[in-house]
Amino acid sequence: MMMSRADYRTGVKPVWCRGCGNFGLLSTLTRKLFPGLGIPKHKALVVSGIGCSSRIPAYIDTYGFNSIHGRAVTIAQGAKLARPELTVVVIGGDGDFFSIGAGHLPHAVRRNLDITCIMVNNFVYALTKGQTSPTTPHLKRGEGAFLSRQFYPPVDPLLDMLSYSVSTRASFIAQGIATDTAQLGWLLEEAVRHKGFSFVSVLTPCVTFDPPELFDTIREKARYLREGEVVELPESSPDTPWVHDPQNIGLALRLAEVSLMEEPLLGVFFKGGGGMTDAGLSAG
Amino acid sequence: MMMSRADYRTGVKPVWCRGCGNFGLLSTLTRKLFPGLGIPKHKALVVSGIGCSSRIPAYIDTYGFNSIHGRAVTIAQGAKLARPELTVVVIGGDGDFFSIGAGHLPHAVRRNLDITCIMVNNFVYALTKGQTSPTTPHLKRGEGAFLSRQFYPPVDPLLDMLSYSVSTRASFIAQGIATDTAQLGWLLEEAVRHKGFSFVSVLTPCVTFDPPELFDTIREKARYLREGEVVELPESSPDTPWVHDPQNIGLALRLAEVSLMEEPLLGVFFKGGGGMTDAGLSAG
Amino acid sequence: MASSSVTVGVAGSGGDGVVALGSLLQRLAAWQGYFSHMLRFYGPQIRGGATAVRLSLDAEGVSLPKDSPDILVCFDWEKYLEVDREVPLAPETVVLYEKAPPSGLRLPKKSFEVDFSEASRQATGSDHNKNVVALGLVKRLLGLCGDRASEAIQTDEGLHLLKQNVAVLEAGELLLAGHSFAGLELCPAQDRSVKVVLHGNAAVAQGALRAGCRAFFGYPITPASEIMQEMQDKLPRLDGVFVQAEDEIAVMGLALGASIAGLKAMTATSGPGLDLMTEMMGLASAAEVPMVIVDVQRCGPSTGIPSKAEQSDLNHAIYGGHGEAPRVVMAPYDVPGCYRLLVEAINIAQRFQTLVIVLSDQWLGQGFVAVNDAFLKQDYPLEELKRPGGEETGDYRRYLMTDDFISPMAVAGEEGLTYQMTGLNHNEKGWPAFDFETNQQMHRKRYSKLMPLCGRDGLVEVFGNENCGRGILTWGSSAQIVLETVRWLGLQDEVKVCVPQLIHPLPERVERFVKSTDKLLVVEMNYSGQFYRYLRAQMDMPRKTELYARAGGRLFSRKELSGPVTEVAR
Amino acid sequence: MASSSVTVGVAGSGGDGVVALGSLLQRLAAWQGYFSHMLRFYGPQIRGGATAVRLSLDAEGVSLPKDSPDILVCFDWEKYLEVDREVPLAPETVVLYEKAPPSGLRLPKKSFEVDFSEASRQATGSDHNKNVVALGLVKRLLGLCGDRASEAIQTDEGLHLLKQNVAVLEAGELLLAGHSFAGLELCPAQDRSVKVVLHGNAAVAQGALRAGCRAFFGYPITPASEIMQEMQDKLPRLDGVFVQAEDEIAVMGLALGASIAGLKAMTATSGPGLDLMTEMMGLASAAEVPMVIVDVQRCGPSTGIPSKAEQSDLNHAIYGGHGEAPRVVMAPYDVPGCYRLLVEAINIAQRFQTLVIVLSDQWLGQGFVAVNDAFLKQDYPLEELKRPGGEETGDYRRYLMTDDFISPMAVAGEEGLTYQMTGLNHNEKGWPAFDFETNQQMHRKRYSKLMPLCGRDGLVEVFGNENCGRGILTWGSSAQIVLETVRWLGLQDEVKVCVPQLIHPLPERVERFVKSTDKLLVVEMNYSGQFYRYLRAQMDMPRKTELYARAGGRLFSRKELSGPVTEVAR
Ligand SMILES: Cc1ncc(C[n+]2csc(CCOP(=O)(O)OP(=O)(O)O)c2C)c(N)n1
Ligand SMILES: Cc1ncc(C[n+]2csc(CCOP(=O)(O)OP(=O)(O)O)c2C)c(N)n1
Ligand code: SF4
Ligand code: SF4
Ligand SMILES: [Mg+2]
Ligand SMILES: [Mg+2]
Repeated sequence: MMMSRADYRTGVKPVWCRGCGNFGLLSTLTRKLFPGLGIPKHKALVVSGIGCSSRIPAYIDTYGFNSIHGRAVTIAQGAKLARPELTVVVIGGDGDFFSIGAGHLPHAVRRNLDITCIMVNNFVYALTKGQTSPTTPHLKRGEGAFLSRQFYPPVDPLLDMLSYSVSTRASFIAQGIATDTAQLGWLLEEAVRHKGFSFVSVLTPCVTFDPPELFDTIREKARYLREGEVVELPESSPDTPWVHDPQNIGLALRLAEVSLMEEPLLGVFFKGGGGMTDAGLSAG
Repeated sequence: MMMSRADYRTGVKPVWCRGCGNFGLLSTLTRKLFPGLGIPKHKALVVSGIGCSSRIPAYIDTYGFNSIHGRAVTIAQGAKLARPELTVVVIGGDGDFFSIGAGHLPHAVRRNLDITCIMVNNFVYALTKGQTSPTTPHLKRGEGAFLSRQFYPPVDPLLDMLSYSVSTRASFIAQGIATDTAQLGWLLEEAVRHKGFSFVSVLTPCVTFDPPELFDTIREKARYLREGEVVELPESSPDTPWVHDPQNIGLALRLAEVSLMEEPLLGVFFKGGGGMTDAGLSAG
Repeated sequence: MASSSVTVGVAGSGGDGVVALGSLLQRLAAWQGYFSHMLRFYGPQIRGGATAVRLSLDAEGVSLPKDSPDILVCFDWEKYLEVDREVPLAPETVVLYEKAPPSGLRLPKKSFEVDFSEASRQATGSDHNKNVVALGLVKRLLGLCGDRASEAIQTDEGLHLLKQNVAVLEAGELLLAGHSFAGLELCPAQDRSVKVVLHGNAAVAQGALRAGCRAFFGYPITPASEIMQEMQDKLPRLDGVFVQAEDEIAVMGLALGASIAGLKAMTATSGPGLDLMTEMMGLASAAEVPMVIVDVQRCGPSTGIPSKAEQSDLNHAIYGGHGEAPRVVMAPYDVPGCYRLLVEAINIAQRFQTLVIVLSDQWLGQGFVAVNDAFLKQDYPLEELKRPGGEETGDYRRYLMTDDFISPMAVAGEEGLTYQMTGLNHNEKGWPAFDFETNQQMHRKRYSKLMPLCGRDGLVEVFGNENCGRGILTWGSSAQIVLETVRWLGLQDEVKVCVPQLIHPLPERVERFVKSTDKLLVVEMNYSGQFYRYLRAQMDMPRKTELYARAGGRLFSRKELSGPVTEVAR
Repeated sequence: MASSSVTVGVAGSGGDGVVALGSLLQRLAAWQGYFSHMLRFYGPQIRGGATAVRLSLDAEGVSLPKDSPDILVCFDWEKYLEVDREVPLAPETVVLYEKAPPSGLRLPKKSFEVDFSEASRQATGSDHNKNVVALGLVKRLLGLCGDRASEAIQTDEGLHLLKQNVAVLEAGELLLAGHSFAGLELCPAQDRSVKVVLHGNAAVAQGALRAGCRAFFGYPITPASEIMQEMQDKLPRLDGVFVQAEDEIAVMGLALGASIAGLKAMTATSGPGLDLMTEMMGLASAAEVPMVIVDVQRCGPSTGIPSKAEQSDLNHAIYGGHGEAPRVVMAPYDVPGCYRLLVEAINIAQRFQTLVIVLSDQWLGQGFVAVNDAFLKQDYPLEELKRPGGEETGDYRRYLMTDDFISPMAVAGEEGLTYQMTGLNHNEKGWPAFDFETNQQMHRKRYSKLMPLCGRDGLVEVFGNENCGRGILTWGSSAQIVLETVRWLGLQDEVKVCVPQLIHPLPERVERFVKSTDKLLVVEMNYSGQFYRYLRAQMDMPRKTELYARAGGRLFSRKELSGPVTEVAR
């Protein structure tokens, strides 16, 4: 059965602000990812948490569950175990994944089920009107123009996901940007194709609560990672550049140490070997 | 006021099994750490979660709180913020810290308050009678002699703590063993002295639920890390040995990648620079 | 003939400055001594969608906005239709609208198309200030031209937008000059003192600070975040502790930690966050750690409707959590009450070493009122922990059985008084105990210590004719509408109304009230009648007891309640 | 004269093989057709501390161990004194002890010092098997020499320890040969079929599997872990899904995920874990996802006494969680009931697309009984989801309002029926809706769909003379002791006993029972009388209603209950 792009949208009108980066993700999913991989809509399940980004399931005509804050990845795993033939996609915000939901991630990584997590990183708690999130860039009070309420350093989602993956060597970790839907579409396809747990961080502007400088900076400093090509490091880096090899977790750890605010890297950070079979879990 | 060692014990008899590694930790605290640093007992607060190890506050005559499973580190931070002059020590099991409590750790690291966490890693849920914990070594069913119910790879506490610390560069991370109370005492003193968040993993035998081979292996393969000396890597390692420098987080990340079951490293993995002032938090 | 109370509605999209218009009007009027109450409504859009306010201005006291506004300013009919249930038109409503209404919509007689944008453009070159134009017009219609307006505009931070736009305001005042708007003019305010403008969430935060709260931990959640915001702004200057934590479990852990180390600690959240606090609530109760949680209720279950009020967390507040973990449950019913009750809550938490849950709700929390500032200036006695006397040294028993079941409490850091707490069943020393006798004894201690609260008559208010046998029992913000409805129907002598602000443990005064009635009505905004069932579980109710309860999502109106209220008074 | 029921106690330290002795005796007797019930007690030590069992063997049916044992085997008096309240001595108790008692302790007349260790050494060279020696002696005293003993020892996995130790057993049988122990001998079992030995936790797991549960997610917690253990052992062979998760929040998330994808899913926990599940419980209720939670209750609040029973989680089961999230609450009262009720629970969860909470407790869950295996062999009709009919394609409405308020449910993966769930208030399509009308309608749907359960008379048992006006209402495992006490006092004709296994929503049969009494006693093991208050909240109770309630930590005894039971029957 062929699916047209329109097939993947419900009749529900998004509640997002005009210009919100979430529109980019929505169209990447409904126009690229699902039709591109030819996934029939009943074979996909989109699970989200709570946040602006997490409103997305109502707009996608696959099975969907806009669940509760921080727990989407647990629900997704349960569904995948029960029906391995489903393509399971988890969508949530930076708060969802790395604040209230942070405790579920190391365990999801080691279970290594074949699900794909998409973290909509807009560096802010948007739905609740602009509080700092765990990824809000760290600036001392008054030091910078924006987000000055953040007093402790941000968590580093990519580094954390990589460190969780050291034992399994089996995850897929990537970063895209909502404003480049072409690359994002490709990254998401790779992530879904990867047999095992995948995590994609999507840098996403929140036009209402992010200071515009934040995303301007990100877009300006962003560099693409390409397999087999030399990694462009920021000038401040003391490291000697190396050839990007997403199979090498040691190099991936070094990549993840590059500060996002100095140089946001877009591409596949790490792609491990195949995971355990899903059956492993129930054979317990 | 001088404190004798006996001053730090309450009249409560430990409920632990004869031979349990927790006795080693208890005596390290009451005979070495507190008297060694000359901390008056009313100036110390020991907060624990739930588990065999977490029973410890009732045995130590400082302020103590045997709280609930996985949350001790949150209570400890609240108390430290309220009374910065307290020496605050958190004690919990591997389940406490890295299963149910895992979500609190990245945030404790970035807040970087001056508290000391002691994870009693006995590789098992002991109090609940022997279930696998997140640190239980990974063996496929039937592959090894012990703990064969563990189907997914263990989390790696030291690597995780280090990766959380990359942004702050300010934590103290070490590993000791309950059977060497001399080194353990020194490590804990260093940890408490460190101005900022400290995490000490203590390899601890559970004589009731661990297969004896597990701890025999650990003791046999353990190697001490000493600043300025060359790190002894396991034979399987492709790395060229380097001189141990706990100030270097890149080296610390490499150290943490050495598999615990191949070569448990004992010593200070990382010791970052001073943290933010505690005041930073309330200045928010 | 001037009115003592006028209700103004405004509708449009977020970008039209709807809420700003309401706020400015409220503040301007407050400077003239008017009381007011503003309700805000939003459509589903996250930002910039349909928005409305309904605002009462009153010369005599705070009153609720009428069900339909006397004046409606409408910037955008399409958006209006998304929120029309919240600002419905009555035949008498004076409508001031910018663009022609859709064909299907029949407007009241006194409807006027006014080009606010054009007036703004004429005054400033941009239509950004069309809301200020409308404000000018409404101001004139209401006769709000008191001598303090220019002083207000010069000095009030909240009015600084007007400072640069006096010309725009004046342009607005000149519109529709040829028409007469009899009956919209407000009587002079009875008491000309400047009113303070704030919402329940701000009052909660300020009350807590007044009571000496110096540690706040929070996690963002609608509709409670403003409390966290206020604390984040104010605590640092008071040398207090503030952390936005990683989740609500951590929030409670941090707060318990601060409390055992001697700070008066609290948090605020809404339903989903309260759920996550459940296990910690039990720990606070078991270990007898003072703690205050404010729950700003929204529609449940689960995520429900985050931006709308409901009174459906009462069950969880009273009964939530495994085992038996006694706690105190309180509920303010108006904005000054939010302030006063937080002082009470912090006091009670300290005095009784207990968990106190304060139930507010979205409309109480987020609705701005202009009120007399007497409650801010009042003297409030503060309570502190019952302290060890000094003779304990060496054998300090943290959970000593005393006559009033409250044990002297030392806080971490005090010399000579070290002790160990635990959520395990424990003896007087705080050491684990696994026998039935200790378990029963400690349950008795934790329950009995709270019993004196039942005698706190001051925490229960009774309105109306105490001698009549017809009664209404209600709680929280619903009380405001019940009281207004009784007044509106002129039934003050026919029916009395009891509003407990202490709900659990149940005050004796509530029991006496119930016993003194032969016909009773219970009103609350939840589906299952939680308060009603809670009362039934505690005492016998008159045979003729009726319950009026329904889910949230829309405020009660006078019209809605007049049926049941008339019935009980009959 | 042989007895139809004998109670045996054993005490010592963990290393003495106390529990093993009890288990072996229970199994041996089960092969002879005897019913039995074993209670286990531990001191505070994590392992190897004081341990005791009290075990009834009965020729006619399962009965509770008597308050004091008829025979006590004591390996260690010091340890005995840590648990003496659980195995108290009566003047008639026959005591078989190894070492001389401490000077203060006065032993009953028929006390015998027996050197079990020596006998073990003589038979095997080591004193490791002293418990088997004691077993031999007890076996003789009870006259347990049926023809099936050797078959049992050869074939029963649970008796393999005896296989290598037949000589030791026989050595024990020869001890104290010169003494007569009249009255200890058991009558022949009435029904000689071999009894099945299991505890409530095993019965729960097996019942769930029988009902088609194929997904279990758990997190270790005392006293529920055995359910997880059993599921971990059995599910893989049934192609089911099992995960030990990182915490109880994840447990519920995993289970909801499996449920929406079409598996019958469940979990089991105890108080602290149930607290953590609160938010997810609300989600299950709001999104109408079938789910079963078994809560094996222990003493609360907080960590409380993890190893001892209490019935104090009822409030949370019924009322826990913000907003209004209807669910079903059930409680078995005996081990076969655990099995049957899990079949019911899984059925109800599927049929009504609801959350079901099953309340067991520590002694029901961990106490081994030997019972007839009829409940295992019975036929149980299984229920499945109400399915979409096929005509919906294109406009499938997941939350369609139907006559019975239950909407046909598709599961993720089915073609043509995609839909979107949410914990937000939602319309029939499952799409977010923020208006009052939908909120009220969906509350009505979720509450009303469960109402037919109130008519399920089969889920309420009434014992005794239905026509008398004196009644006792009790629930859960307390029912066993209430029933035994009534029998013991010979009051079966004076008082009737009602035991609802469905507790919420409240069955009509309970209401009828209450209405048919003029004097009522409610018995439950918690401090505040949760069930009693729940009943009061729902209906009028007789003026003469008494509550007997206290905290847990010790089982009710016949003696303890005989006062209130006699009083209500009078
Ligand atoms: C338990 C709980 N706590 C708090 C909230 C309130 N809340 C809703 S969304 C959100 C965070 C939103 O931030 P993020 O996850 O980054 O998503 P975004 O809106 O930025 O896409 C919070 C705290 C909630 N719904 N549930
Ligand atoms: C919320 C909650 N879930 C489960 C438990 C049961 N429980 C008690 S201790 C424990 C884990 C013990 O393992 P660990 O933390 O490694 O400590 P150890 O006993 O090994 O020292 C668990 C799951 C609990 N007390 N609370
Ligand atoms: S607030 Fe930000 S994230 Fe939310 S919809 Fe608007 S732009 Fe998007
Ligand atoms: S079970 Fe293990 S960890 Fe617990 S007290 Fe015994 S030896 Fe120690
Ligand atoms: Mg965000
Ligand atoms: Mg452990």
